[in-house]
Formats: sequence, structure tokens, C-alpha cells
Amino acid sequence: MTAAERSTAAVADPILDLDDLGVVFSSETGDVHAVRGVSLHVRPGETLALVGESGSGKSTVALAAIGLLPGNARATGRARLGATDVVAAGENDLARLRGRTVSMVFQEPATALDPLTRIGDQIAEVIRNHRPLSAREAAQAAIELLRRVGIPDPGRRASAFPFELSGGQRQRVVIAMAIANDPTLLIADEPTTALDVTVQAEILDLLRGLAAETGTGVLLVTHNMGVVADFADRVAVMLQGEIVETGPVEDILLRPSHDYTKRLLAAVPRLAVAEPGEAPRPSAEADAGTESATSGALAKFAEAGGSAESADSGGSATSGQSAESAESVVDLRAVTVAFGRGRGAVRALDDVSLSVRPGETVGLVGESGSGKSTAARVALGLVRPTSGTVTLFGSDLRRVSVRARRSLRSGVGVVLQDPVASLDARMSVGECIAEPLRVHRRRMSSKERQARVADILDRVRLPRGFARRTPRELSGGQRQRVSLARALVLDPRLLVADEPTSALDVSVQEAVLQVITELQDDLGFACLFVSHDLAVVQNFAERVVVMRAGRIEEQGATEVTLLHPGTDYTRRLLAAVPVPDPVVQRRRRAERQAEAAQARPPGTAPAGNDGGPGPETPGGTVPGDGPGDGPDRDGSNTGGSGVNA
Amino acid sequence: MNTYLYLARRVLQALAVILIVTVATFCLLHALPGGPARGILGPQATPEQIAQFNHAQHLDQPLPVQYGAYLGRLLHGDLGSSYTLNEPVSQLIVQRLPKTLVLTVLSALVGLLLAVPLGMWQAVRRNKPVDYVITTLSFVAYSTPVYFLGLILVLVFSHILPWFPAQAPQGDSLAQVFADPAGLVLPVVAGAASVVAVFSRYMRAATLENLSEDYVRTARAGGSRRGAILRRHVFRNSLTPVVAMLGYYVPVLFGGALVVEQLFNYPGMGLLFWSAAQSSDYPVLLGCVLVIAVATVVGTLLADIVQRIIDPRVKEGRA
Amino acid sequence: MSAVLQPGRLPGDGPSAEPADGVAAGGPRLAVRRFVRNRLAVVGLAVVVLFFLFCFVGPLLYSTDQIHTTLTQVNLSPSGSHLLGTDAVGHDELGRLMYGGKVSLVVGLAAGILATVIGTLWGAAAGYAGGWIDAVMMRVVDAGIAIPALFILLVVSAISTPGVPGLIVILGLVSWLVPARLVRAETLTLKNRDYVHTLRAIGGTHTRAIGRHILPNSVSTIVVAATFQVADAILLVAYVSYLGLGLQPPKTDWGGMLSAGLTATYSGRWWLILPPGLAVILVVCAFNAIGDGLRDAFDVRGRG
Amino acid sequence: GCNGANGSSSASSGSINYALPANFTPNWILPIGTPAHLNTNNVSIAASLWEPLVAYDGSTGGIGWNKKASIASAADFAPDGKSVTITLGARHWSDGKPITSRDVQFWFNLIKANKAQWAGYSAGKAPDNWTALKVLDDHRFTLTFDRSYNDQWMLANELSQITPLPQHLWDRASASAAVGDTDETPAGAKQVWTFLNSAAKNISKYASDPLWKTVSGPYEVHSFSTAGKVVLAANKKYDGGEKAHIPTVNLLPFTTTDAEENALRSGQVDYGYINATDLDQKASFTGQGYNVKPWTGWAITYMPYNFQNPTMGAVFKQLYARQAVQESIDQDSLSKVIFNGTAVPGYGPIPQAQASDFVSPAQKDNPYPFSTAKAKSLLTAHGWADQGGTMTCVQPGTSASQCGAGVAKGTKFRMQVLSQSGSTVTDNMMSAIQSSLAKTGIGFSIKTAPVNSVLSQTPQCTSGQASCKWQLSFFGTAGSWYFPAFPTGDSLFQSKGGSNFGSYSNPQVDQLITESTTSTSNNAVQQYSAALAKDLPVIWLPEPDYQISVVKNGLGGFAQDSLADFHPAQWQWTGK
Ligand SMILES: Nc1ncnc2c1ncn2[C@@H]1O[C@H](COP(=O)(O)OP(=O)(O)OP(=O)(O)O)[C@@H](O)[C@H]1O
Ligand SMILES: Nc1ncnc2c1ncn2[C@@H]1O[C@H](COP(=O)(O)OP(=O)(O)OP(=O)(O)O)[C@@H](O)[C@H]1O
Ligand SMILES: [Mg+2]
Ligand SMILES: [Mg+2]
Ligand code: NI
Repeated sequence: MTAAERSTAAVADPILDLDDLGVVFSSETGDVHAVRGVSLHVRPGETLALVGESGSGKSTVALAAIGLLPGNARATGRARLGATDVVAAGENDLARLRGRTVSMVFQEPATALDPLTRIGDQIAEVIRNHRPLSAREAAQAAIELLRRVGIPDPGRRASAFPFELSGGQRQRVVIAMAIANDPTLLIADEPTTALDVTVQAEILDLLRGLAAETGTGVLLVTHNMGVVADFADRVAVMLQGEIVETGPVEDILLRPSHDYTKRLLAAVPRLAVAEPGEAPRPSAEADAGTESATSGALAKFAEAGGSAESADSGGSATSGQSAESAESVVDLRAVTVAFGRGRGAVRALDDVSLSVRPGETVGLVGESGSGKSTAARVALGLVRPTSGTVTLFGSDLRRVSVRARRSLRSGVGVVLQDPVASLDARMSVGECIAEPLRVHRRRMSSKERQARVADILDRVRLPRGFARRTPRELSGGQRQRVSLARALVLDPRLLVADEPTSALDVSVQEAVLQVITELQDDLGFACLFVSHDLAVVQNFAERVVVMRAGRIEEQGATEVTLLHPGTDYTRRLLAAVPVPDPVVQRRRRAERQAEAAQARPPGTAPAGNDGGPGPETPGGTVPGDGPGDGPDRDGSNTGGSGVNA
Repeated sequence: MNTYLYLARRVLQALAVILIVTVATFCLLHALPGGPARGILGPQATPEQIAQFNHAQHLDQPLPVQYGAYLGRLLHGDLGSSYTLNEPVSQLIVQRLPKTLVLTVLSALVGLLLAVPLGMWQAVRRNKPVDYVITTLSFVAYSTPVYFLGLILVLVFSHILPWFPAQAPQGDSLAQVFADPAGLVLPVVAGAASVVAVFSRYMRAATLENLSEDYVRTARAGGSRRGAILRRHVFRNSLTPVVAMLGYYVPVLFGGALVVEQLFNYPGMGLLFWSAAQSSDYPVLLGCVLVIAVATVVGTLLADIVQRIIDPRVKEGRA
Repeated sequence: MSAVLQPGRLPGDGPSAEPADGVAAGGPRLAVRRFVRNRLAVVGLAVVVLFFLFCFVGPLLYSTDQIHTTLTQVNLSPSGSHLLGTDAVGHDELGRLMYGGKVSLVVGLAAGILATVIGTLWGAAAGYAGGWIDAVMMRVVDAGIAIPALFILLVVSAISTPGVPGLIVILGLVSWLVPARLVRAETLTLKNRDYVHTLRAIGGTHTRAIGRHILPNSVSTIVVAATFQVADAILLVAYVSYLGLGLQPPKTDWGGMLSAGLTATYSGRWWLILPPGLAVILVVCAFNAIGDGLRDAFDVRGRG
Repeated sequence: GCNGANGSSSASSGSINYALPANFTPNWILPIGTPAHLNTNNVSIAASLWEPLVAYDGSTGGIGWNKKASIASAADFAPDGKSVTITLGARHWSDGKPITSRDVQFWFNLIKANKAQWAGYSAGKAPDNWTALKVLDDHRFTLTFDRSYNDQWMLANELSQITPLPQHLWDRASASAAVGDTDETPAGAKQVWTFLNSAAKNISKYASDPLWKTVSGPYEVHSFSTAGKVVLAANKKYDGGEKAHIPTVNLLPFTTTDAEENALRSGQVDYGYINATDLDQKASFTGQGYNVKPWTGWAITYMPYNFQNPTMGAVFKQLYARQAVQESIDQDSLSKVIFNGTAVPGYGPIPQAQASDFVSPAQKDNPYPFSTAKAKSLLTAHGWADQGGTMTCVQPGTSASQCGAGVAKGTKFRMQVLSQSGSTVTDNMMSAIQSSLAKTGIGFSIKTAPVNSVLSQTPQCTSGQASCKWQLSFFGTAGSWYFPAFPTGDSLFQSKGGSNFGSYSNPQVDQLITESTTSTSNNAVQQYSAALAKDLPVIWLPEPDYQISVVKNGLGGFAQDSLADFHPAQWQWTGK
């Protein structure tokens, strides 16, 4: 779509027109005024992005626009969709509109489809809701739609069940349903948040293409500024149920006027990208793993004092290396982890070697399911490697006695992803923080313990009074700081953080990362930092390890590896990250698409996105635990969401 | 996981369960004080006759030896011979089990046919008067002991209003049983009451849960009407957990049959067990428990298989 | 009778896997409010309270001789001196209802709680241990479920009849299986909570993980299970008398009164049947309704 | 292929629906077998098929020899009482062959060789005391005894057990073997026994196996279901004195009395029964065209004391203590109120529901009438004192005013009974007894179990054994002990009696019991009756009716046999 086209679109009659829209939820705790006085419009062919932090009311606006608000919501004002006012319309009228005039793509591809109905049938159902087609014709049309959204071999895939598809493919199916009847307005509520960056880029490309083809107006709900820069024509910023600023995307992202918008943008971690002129270095060099020594410009890295040699992934056990591993706080050597046995086995880690030296921060990145969390859990001793060795503070975890292992572990602090799930809601904040003390300093008096808790609360910059509160009385960022306090209460030498901020808003994320950085400067602990957010890792870690399908793809100093990646994989990862600058992002997208077009013949699906069930296949939740249930149905893999650049 | 492997594993587990059942029952039975001889031979039997009986039934051997012998015979399909009924246990079960199955299967079917739509209706009308009424009724149905319910049914529908006979069909063969459908009405109703109560609650919960699932919202966003969504999507999705429960309901159905059979003078397996328990007829007791355990295990297995059929995810879910 | 199942609950699903940290999502006050909103639950609670008052305070107001029989006053129909008439050995039926109710309620409560305790410990241990220990422990549970409780009770009744404590133990031992399965399922999700991972990563013991995190967080599941368990136990007590395992004179319980009264069905002595029958049904219904309400109160899901 | 059985009552047609006792399924037709198989109902069916040699029963109203229903026409005892010569009637098997002495000898040989497995066996009694059977001719044989016996006793209790069997069909070692004289060697007799017994284990063949087709009684098997329903058809070849009146007899099994009553109410049963507690509904049954006819049994009912019990045995051994217990039991009220008048008080070892020559005046007059006050003073007179409601021994010792030998100071008078479960009447009786014993100061706690379990758990024992924990036992919901026609107490109250559960032992009584079977007059029995009424070897309890029969109007021609057998051949539709 060219700029000229866009401006003509801007004058056409809006297809969605919200006028003083208000939404109130009546809940047990009282009424929540989730949306107040929102007015906005979307014109044909135009994409309006609705941004704002979590809970600001974005989804509520989107749902109100299609008339799908939950039963406890009351809408006021007007929401005109073509000629119909959604607020006043009855369910039957709305059903006639939905799927034809307006359709919607939801965030979570894992649950948006009926698990028991073949995808072809689900699409056909939407078609037949509005068009007088025979079942066979509708099925044919469904296959055609699947082809349009880029599902390979659509004829066969139409008879697949949702669980047989990867997350990206599922989202494509949902999109196919949404565009089945060429709607005039497409509402997309965080359509890519649950997906890997590479997949996200493809989905956004697809949506953009489809909207351009049919002149569909798009209302895009997101909190990812990169996505906004990538996609939107205009932006509306929401804060606590109200729209604080609206305008063209360049204006809002580059020259924000409202304070809140400014703050929001400032908090977004930015991925530093190599300038177009800078040639990528030959990959052979990267593999040798020696280049980092030459990157003298990396002040922080040099400061950390670590030898620039990264442990190479080959791992011939020379005496020099064992000396090195002796001094590293944690050292994984040729670790392989397989889950399950026989043909169903999953190699979560395959010959992985990595180490973290004192005071150093190592970032672990990679696609969802690449084995990041598993590596972290191996380092923590929560998962026993199938082969290979793990040394923690110089001792092999397998060899030492139970008692010694426990005391070794007192030197480890842990912060995990979800601030809600990582604190036991039944304990007070003080008890949560004191728990490691109770485990390892049994003889400590309660007074000493309290003092220690107060002390550590100061350090994470929480008021001492919080010790008496329960976690649910805190905000997400505060809870994550409590987690951090708990991790630090024993003065650990190693902090393992598995996606510690992926559940948080950018602004909150920034604050938490800030605190970690400061404390690390103070206390000098080493840190193994797992994230799939390259921008965060780039800002936070000195060294980065890139994982793919259980193997280490490459590793090296952050600035080097992430600026001049040595492998295509890393490059693709980086290219797929949208940056919150519309101008830069437009250029990057063009480059990426050009490169991708070269790399593979047209019509085939993007790599990493075909194939059968992706690793993030939700273990279809089967109620009732039949005797056959394995004890460990890991649901944690869906946590791949997060804030990207 | 591969279907055959899965089946093999399930069968192994089933065997383990059955083994545990036999050990437990065997121990329980032999913990009965006094032994069965005097009870079976009656007050007038002489000590010599009692010794003779104990010897003939190997009751004078140590317990582990007896159990070993029992298992050995079991492997050859021999369930032993009733002390009192003058027949091999396997033959008794072959005669009685089909009758009980007619009763339990009919009760379950009738119950489910009522429970599923009722549960869905309740979910759709959540917290409306219908919901409360059905909930209350299902609580009452669940809370009424079957023997009391049976009595009320007989009193009202056989005695006061002579609509149905107070006896279940008396024939020996299934053909004779089915020849008297009116006779089956009251026993099946008595047996079905708790099925309706329990499964309408399950169905209600499952439907409610599914109604709040994302895919319902997706379907609505695609313009599907409520009725269609209920029929096409929610129904099947809600049914899967309910099916999973059915296997575990098998023993409950047999427990119900125990009472229903004796209320309605219907000599099935429940009754066989009842009289065997009164007379300490170990082989029959063991045989019945074994059959029920097998039925339960097979029931859960069937439920699993049905689930695998209606829910393709299950195959993959159990890695 | 179906002590194996509890209505409205899918075995294996604890109250929502969401932040189900018990009373989570809103605190105890909210839980109370949600409970109160469930009308049936409130009625149930009132019924239970009334029956407790009736059985434990009632005898103080309406005292009768429940120890000695009075063969000169048998099978009297209700009158001023015997509000609910007398039974076949001359006990005042209303007094008997209070007297028997005490046993039904106490045995039901105690057995329900005992079953829940056993089931909780077993389920938590199995779920937490995982692997083959879990497999073996759950096979035992499966085996237990495969034998109908009535069958076990029938065999036990063939030995002889226990007293009140014995009855409690027996009922507890035949009905712990459902709570075991529920708690195991709950434990499986809880042991994968981040806070448990965190605790284990820093070297916390298993006992601590179970005792401080998993069990406290299963409280809502356990409490709800216990309520249904009590309902089932009261029902089982009624069955037990029918099977001949009932309590011995002068003690009795509603189930025993009911099955003794049943022989008088066609003699028109309704006062021997209806009161105990209704009492059993009402109390069991009431406990079920309370359980339902508690589930609502604790549950986050299924609200919308 | 059977004619309407479960439809409705069959008064008009040529059939009758008879309700078998609750929870009983017929499962044996062979007139010989083990005790597990030969219970009264099976025996009644068998006796309709194979007529006994001597039908000594209550089918004629009083107890006596019903010659019409017997193969034997005369039994002539030798004057010394040491042998009997029996003459057979001119009778034929249903296949036309005559019934001969050889058929009796066949029975005799089988029983002699297999006595240990035979239901009727008791050491020292038949066949041990029969020394020889000598066939005189086809219709006469002589049986010699080891010493002289009371004629009546021999006839009623021993000869009545003999059933002539079709030797010409059954005398073989296997189904394929030829019929011969296999029974004449003990080994052969064992084989025949095994063959017949295992053939009898195949219930589904009862109606078809030719083995069972040849009968001597008024009926033959038409169908015999494994679930318990038996259809008998009249034996057209029957040439005896008790010819069947009703061509088809349906014997229906019922799971419970309640289920049976439901069938009665809907008119599906012609001859059934009701619970004693339902006697007050008599009117509703008579309104439906039924007669309610109590069926009294030739039985006594009691609770044995376990004299070997380590805690209470010593107390039980004191006559005054047993007397106090007996005096605390109000048999009159129990019979009238609890049993609704369907029981009669029993004060001794001879059944009292029927008038007979055997009852002594002492037993009839109740030596220990109900009086808790007297019972109490009896105990206090023997060194007991009421402590907190329970009598406690305060003066141990053996003198007349002390507790007696073996009773320690501080012993509390508390007894526990293991009682038969499943009957409301029994439960009510137990609570009434508990209540009246409490007035005397005697504790009485009750446990219940099914009757089989009660019998298993209350065996004869010696005080050291673990099985000797029981104190009192009750298995008499329908009467504890059914006598053969001659009510001797040999296995019940003799010191070494096989069914003397409580190990009662009194040499004087032993002597009387032996005399009662051997002396030729009934005087010995009366002395035995008086002695035991006074010595209280057990707690005597009211004797309940065998069943409260409910009989369709128009069904008559029979008396209800107090030996608890039924005789279908006597039933007939009259009037209509
Ligand atoms: N069904 C509901 N009942 C009560 N309150 C609700 C409901 N749905 C949303 N809310 C509240 O309305 C407000 C706006 O929610 P909404 O989901 O629109 O936010 P959002 O901007 O989409 O946030 P996010 O980025 O986390 O998706 C929040 O405070 C939320 O708690
Ligand atoms: N307990 C387990 N049992 C079986 N498979 C597992 C288990 N844990 C992880 N896996 C599998 O191992 C692989 C690596 O998982 P891991 O959680 O380490 O990935 P990740 O890189 O952390 O992904 P994400 O970004 O989604 O968190 C995945 O394919 C996952 O399905
Ligand atoms: Mg949202
Ligand atoms: Mg992860
Ligand atoms: Ni039940």
C-alpha cells in the first residue's frame, strides 16, 4: 500500500465509529469502569492500532466493537458498525454482522479453536453462516482460505484437528476464519503476543497483505510498540479506560505529545540494530568463538573482567578448560536431556555446554521450545541431565551428598517468569522472602530473620511494611521484586532468572530489570538470564547464548553476536524483531521480506512453522486423570508471550 | 503415543489393578473369624463334617498357599466352586451377570439420556429458576438411599397406582427378561436416579466450563448462533470429560444393582454377592469382586477408547 | 451410595488451575459473598445447623427414654404425649430421631473427615513423588475404586457389627479414594508451580514443599471434597444399617430407624419411615449444597 | 416352555405358585448328599420326587408316620428292640419297574460307605448303630441294631432318613458304566456316591438327565432353573397313597420377604408368607382373598451360654446366675408384643407350640417366671451388689451366699451376644431383652452378623482358644433348632454333643438323654424335659412360628408340617 492510497482511504466513511463508548463491568468487588468516553473510528483500508498497558481497556473496546462483551458488562454510548449500532443491537442482528461485516482474531491461538472439530469444518461453518453454499462448496472454499493464509498442503490440512498444528498455523486458521467472508472490518486483539518473533513477523505480514488486498479496515490491539510501528497507520493510546492520544503512527511513536505515551515509549527496550552498510561477518569466524576478544568497544563486558573466550561448544576437555570451569559458578558440559522414552522421546537439550562465570550475566535466547528453560532447570539441578555433567560452584551435583547439595543450593537465587505463580499466595511477603532462611539458616532467630527481610526489602526498593502484606495485595512489578528479594536473601553467588519479566508490562519490566542490574553491581552475583526477548537480553546481558531446537546455535558477547550474528538463525531472529520506529521498521521489513523471498521458493511456508505439532502443543487438557496420565504434564510451555522490543 | 503400546500399557495396569483387588479381597475374606464351614453346614453339622469340609476346600492350608493355588486356578479360568450353590462360580456368573448387565446398562443409558440434556439446559440457564429446580431435584435424587427410593416407587407405582409390576422380570434368559418390559421400568428408574443426579451435575459443570472457553467466542465472532454453538461445539467438548467418568461409574452401578436386585426380586449378580456374603461363600465373593474389577477396568478402558475417538487430542496428550 | 463420586465435580480437576491459591482471587470476604450468593448453599447451611440443634439441643427440651424399651407402648400413632408416636419397642419416635441423628451426624462428619485426611495424605504423596511410586499408589486407588464400597461393607457386615468408632474407621477406609484422586491431581499442578520449583532449586526439602505449599494451597479442594465426603458418609451410614452393619441397641441412627421402619410401610405407620427418611435426605442434600456453594466460593473459573 | 408362572395367581388353572423362603434357591435334588446341600427345602423337593421309606412327619396335623406317603407299609420291631423288619408296599418306579428291598439296600450300602459325607451322619447314630441289613425277599428286609432302641425314636429319627433309590438305574460308577451291583463293595459304593453327587451338581440338567427321570414320588421335575425357580409336574405313573392333586407346582424363589410380600399383594403367589411384624395387615390380605395361617415349627429357640468363656464362663456355670437371667426375660410380653402373637413362650428343651407327650409339666409350668425383682434379689443373695447400675460380685467364694467357684471379686455381670442379623423382630427382641436385663442390673450388649457368620463365630471351644471369646449366641430368628419327629437332645445338650456350642455338661442330663433314645417309654423324655427346664443349659426364648403363611382361599387339603417340610402332593384347589 502506498502512501497515496493510504490518504485516500483516510477520507472514506468510517466502517467503525465509536462515539463516547463506555463499558462498566459489574463484579463482586463492585463496578469497574473499564472504558470511559472512548471515541475513535476506523476507515476502510486503514489500520488503527490501539495501544496501552495491560488493563487499560484495549480488549474491552475491541470486544465492545463486535458486541462480544461478557455477560457482566454494560456498554453505553454508541458503537456504529456500518449502519448498525452494536450497543443497541440484539444478539440476532449481531450474529448476522459477525463474520461478515466484522470479524475478530484473538490473542491465544491455543484455545481459540474448537479442539474437537476439524479446522476445515470450523472455517466452513463461518462461511455457511453467511453464504448459501452447500457443505461441499464451503469445504472447498475453506481449503482455498487455508491456501490464502499460507498453510502448506491445505487440502490435507483441512481435515486436521487444531492440536495437530503449530501455534503459528493455528493463528493462521483463526485468521482464515476471520477473513472467510471478506469482512469490512477486522479486529485483531493481540494476534501475535503468544507467538515467537519469527512467527509473529509472518503473521503480521499476512494480515497486512490481506487487509491491503480487500481494503479491509483493521483495528489492531497490542501493547507491542514494534508491532505498531510495523503495521499501523494511526495509533490510539489508552490509559485507564480513556484515550489519551490519537494520531498517525509516525507522530505518536517518534514525537509523542502526551506524557504517558512518552513514558511508555521510553520504557520499551530497543534492539540495537546494525546499520545497513555494516556487512555481516562470515559465519566461520563466529563459530570459532574468538571474535569477542577483539570487541574492545564493549565497555561493560570488559569491566566484568571475564576472559573474552567464551566456552566453546565443541568441548574438548583440555586442562585449560577444566581450570576455567572450576572457576565458573555453573558449568554445563555436553549436557543432553531427553524427556520420555522410546519413540515419543523429546530431546530438550542436545549436547549443550555453557558456563556462567562469577559476576557475569549470560543471556539465553531462542525460539519457544528451543530448550532455554530446560537448560536453566538443569543448571538449577531440577532436571537431571540424561548425559553430561553439571557443576555448581565447582562441585558435580550428582556426586555430592544430599546434604552438601542442599548447602550448594543455598548459593543460588531463583526468579521465575510469572509473578503470580512464583509466590505462594497463602504466605505473607515476609514469609515468602524468609523461606530460604528457614531452609538454610535454621538456627536464625525470628528477630534476625525479620531484620534480614527488612534489609532485603530495602534493597529491592520496597517499603518494609510490605512484609506483612500478602502477594495478592501487590502489583505485578512489586511481586516480581519480592521474588527477587527472596532470591537474594541468602546472598547468592548465582541468580537464575527464567523469563522473569515476560509477564510484565514494559514500564514495569524496565523497573524490575533496573533493580536487578543495580543489585548485581552491588553484590556481584553471576546471572543466567533466560529470555526470548532479544532487546532485553541485548540491554541486560554481557554474553548471549542462542539456542535452537535443543542445541546451542551460537554464543558470544552480546554486542557482537546480536549486532553481527554468525548464523542465519540468529539473523532471522533479529530481523523478525519489530523496532518501535516506523521508519526503521519499514526498512527492516522490506529487507527481511526480500531475504526471505530469496531464501525459499514462493508458496512454501516459512521455516520453523510447517511440520506437525509444534513443541508448544498444549498437552490437550483431558479432564479426569485416567490411570495413564503421566505425572508431569508440563503446562509451562505456553509462557512464550512477552513484550518484544 | 502409539496406540498398541498404549493399549499394552493400559492392559498391564489393568492386570496390576486386578491383582491388587484379588489380594485385598482374599485377605479381607480370610480375616473373617470362624471360617465358613460351620455357617455353611448349619448348626446340626458334626465336627467331623466340618473338618471334612475344610479339608475338601483346602481351608486347612496356610493362607499364602491357598492364595497361590487360587491364582493358579484363576489363570486356567477356574474361579472355583460355590460352597453353597452347588455350581462352579464361573457358571453362576455366566448365569447372573447378563441380567445385572441388562439392569445396569439400561439404568446408565436412561440416566445419561436424561442427564446430558438436563445438564446442558441447566448450564445455559445458569442461576435461573430451572437451574435451581433441577439442581435441587438432582440433590434429592442423589441423597435418597436406593432402598428407600425403590420402596417409594413400588408403593406409588405398583401398589397405589397399579401401573407397573413390583417385580422385575422373572425369567432366566435374557429373552424372557425383555419379554416383560413393564417389569423393568421400576428397577431401571431406581437405578437411573443417581445416574441422572450425578451426571447432570457433571454435564452442567463441563458445559459451563466450555461455554467460557475461547473457542466459543471465536465461533460467535464468526457469526454462529448460540444454539448452533451448543450443538456443534459445546456438546461434544463437554461430553468428553463425562465419558471419562463413565468407566469409574461402573462399580457404583454394580453397587446400586446390589440393592435394586433384591428390592425387585431379580436374581442377578448383586444378589448373588449378597447371599454369598451372608453365607461366607468365599469363591463366589472373590469371583464377583473379580468380575466387577474387570468390568471397571474394561469400563475405564472403553471410556478411554471412546474418548480417543471423540477427542483426537487424547492420543497425543499422553506422551 | 455412590461414595465414589461427587456430583458436579470432575475427578482430576481441582477447583480451577487458575491462581486457585485457595481463597485467592479476592480474599475470604469475597468467598463468603460468593457462597452466600448460592441460595441452595445457604439453605443447606441452615438445614445442617438446624439439624445439629435438633439433635444436640433438642433432647434437652424434649427428653425421652431411649435406653429402655416399653413393651406396653409400642407402635402408638402420634399424639400429645408422643409427638411422632412410638416405634415397635416403645421408644418415642421424635426422641429417637434426635438420638439417632446424633450418631448419623457424628459418624458422617468423622468418617468424611477421616476419609479426606487419608485421601489427602495419600494423594499428595503420590502426586508429589511421581514416577513409579505414583503409579503404584494410584493403582491401589484404582483397585479400591473397582470394588464397590457397598460390597466391602457387606463383607465386613458378615463378620459382625462394630461400634461407633469402628464404624467411623470402616467408612473412612472405604471412602478415601475420591479425595485421594482429587488431591493428587491438585498436587500435580501445584508441584509445578513456580514457587515450588523455586523452593526446590534453593534446596528446600520435600516435606516443606508438601507441608508448606502444596497442602495449604489445596485447602479449597480438600474442604470441598470433605464436604461432599461428609454427605456421602451420612448416606453410607444409612446404607450400612440396611446391609446389617448398623449400630446395636440401644444406639441407633437414621439409617437404622429407616430400615427398621420400612417393614411397617404397608401398616400405615408413616411416622416410622418418613421422619428418618426425610432427615437423611435433607441432611445429605444440605451437605451437597454446601459443597456446591463452597466450590463456587473458592472457584475462580466458571463464574463468567 | 413352562406354563404361566409369574403372570398372576393360578387358582383356576391346574397349577399353584408357592413362595420359597426368602433368599433360598433350590439347588439339589438328590435325596442323599452333604450337609451343605441337604437343607429342609431341598429335602422337601427331593421327597416329592423320591418318596421316603418312612414318612414320619407333621403332614397329617400331628406328628406321626404318614403311611400314605411312605414306601414302607409296615415296620415290625423285634420284641427285644434290637431289630426291625420292614415290609414294602407294592409300588413301582415311574419307569414301571417295581420298588424292591434291593433299592433300600442300595441306599444302605451307599450311606454305610460314605457316612462321613452324609448330611444325616452323627457318630454313633445311623448308620453306625445299624449292624446289618438282611433282605428277606423283594418286599421285606430286616435291619439289626447294635442294641435295643426306643421304637418310636428309631422310626422317627433314623428310619425316616431312608429313601429307596432306583438301583436299577443309579448303581454305576460313571455315566458311561453299565448298571450292576457296584454298590456291594465299599469302594464301588464310594464310586457310585461320587458319580451321583457330581451328576447332581449339574442343575441345568435336572430336567433333562434321564438319571432324574425315574421317580417314586408324586411329582417329577418339569424345569429347574439355576436362578431358583422349580416347576414340578405330577408323576402320572405314581401308584402310592398320596397322589398329586395339582398337576403343576411352581416353586418361586424370592430375594427378601419384602419382595415376596410385593408379589403376594399383586396376587402372583398362591401360597406365601409375611413378616411377623406385618400381621397387623391381616385384614388387607384377607380382603384380597387370602387366609393368614401361622405355620408352627417343631422347634425350640434359645441362646447358648458359652460355659468356656474365660471372663463369664465361671458366672454362667452358677445356676443362680442363669436363673437370674432367665427370670429377667419376659417371654409373655415378647411373644405378644414383639412377635405379634406369632410365638409361644418356651421354657425347656421340648417344643411347646404343639401339644405332645414329650413335654414335662415342669417345663410347661415355667419354673422361672419373669420377675426382675426376684432376679435381682437372687443375685444380691449370692454376693452381688448393684454398682452404678451393673451387678458386681462383691463376695467371692463358694458358700451359698457367695458368688461361686471361679467368680472373682469385682466381676461385673455383663454379657455380650452375637445375634443373627437381618430381622427386625429379632433386633426388637434383643433390645427388649437388653432393656429388661438392665433392670436386673445385668449388662447385655449386642452384636449382629448373618446367621452363618454367627454359627461360625460361636463354635464349641475351650477357654484358652481365641475362638472362645463369644459369650452368648443367637441364631434362632426362625427357631434355633428343628427336631426330627422325636425331640432328643443328644447332639444339643449331651456333654460331647456335636452341636452343644456352649459346652454345657451335666452327667445327669447325659444319662437322661441316652435313656430317652433307648428306653421304650416316653417317661425318660419327660424327665429330660423337666431337668433341662430347671438347669437352664441355655437361655430359653419364645418359639416363633416357622412362617406366617398366607394362603389363597380355596387352597386346602393339607396341614402345615411342623417339621418345616412342604408336601405339594397334599395341596389341592377346593371349593371353586
Ligand atoms: N469480565 C470482566 N469482569 C470484570 N472486569 C473485567 C472483565 N474483563 C475485563 N475487566 C477489567 O476491565 C479492565 C480492562 O480490561 P481489558 O481486558 O480491556 O484490558 P487490556 O487493555 O486488554 O489489557 P491486556 O493488555 O492485559 O490485555 C481491567 O481492569 C480488567 O480487570
Ligand atoms: N517435563 C517435560 N516433559 C517432556 N517434555 C518437556 C518437558 N519439559 C520440556 N519439554 C520439552 O522440551 C523442549 C524444550 O522446552 P523448554 O521449556 O526448555 O523450552 P523453552 O526454550 O524454555 O521454551 P519457551 O520459550 O516456550 O519457554 C520442548 O519441546 C518441550 O516440549
Ligand atoms: Mg487484552
Ligand atoms: Mg521457557
Ligand atoms: Ni450412591
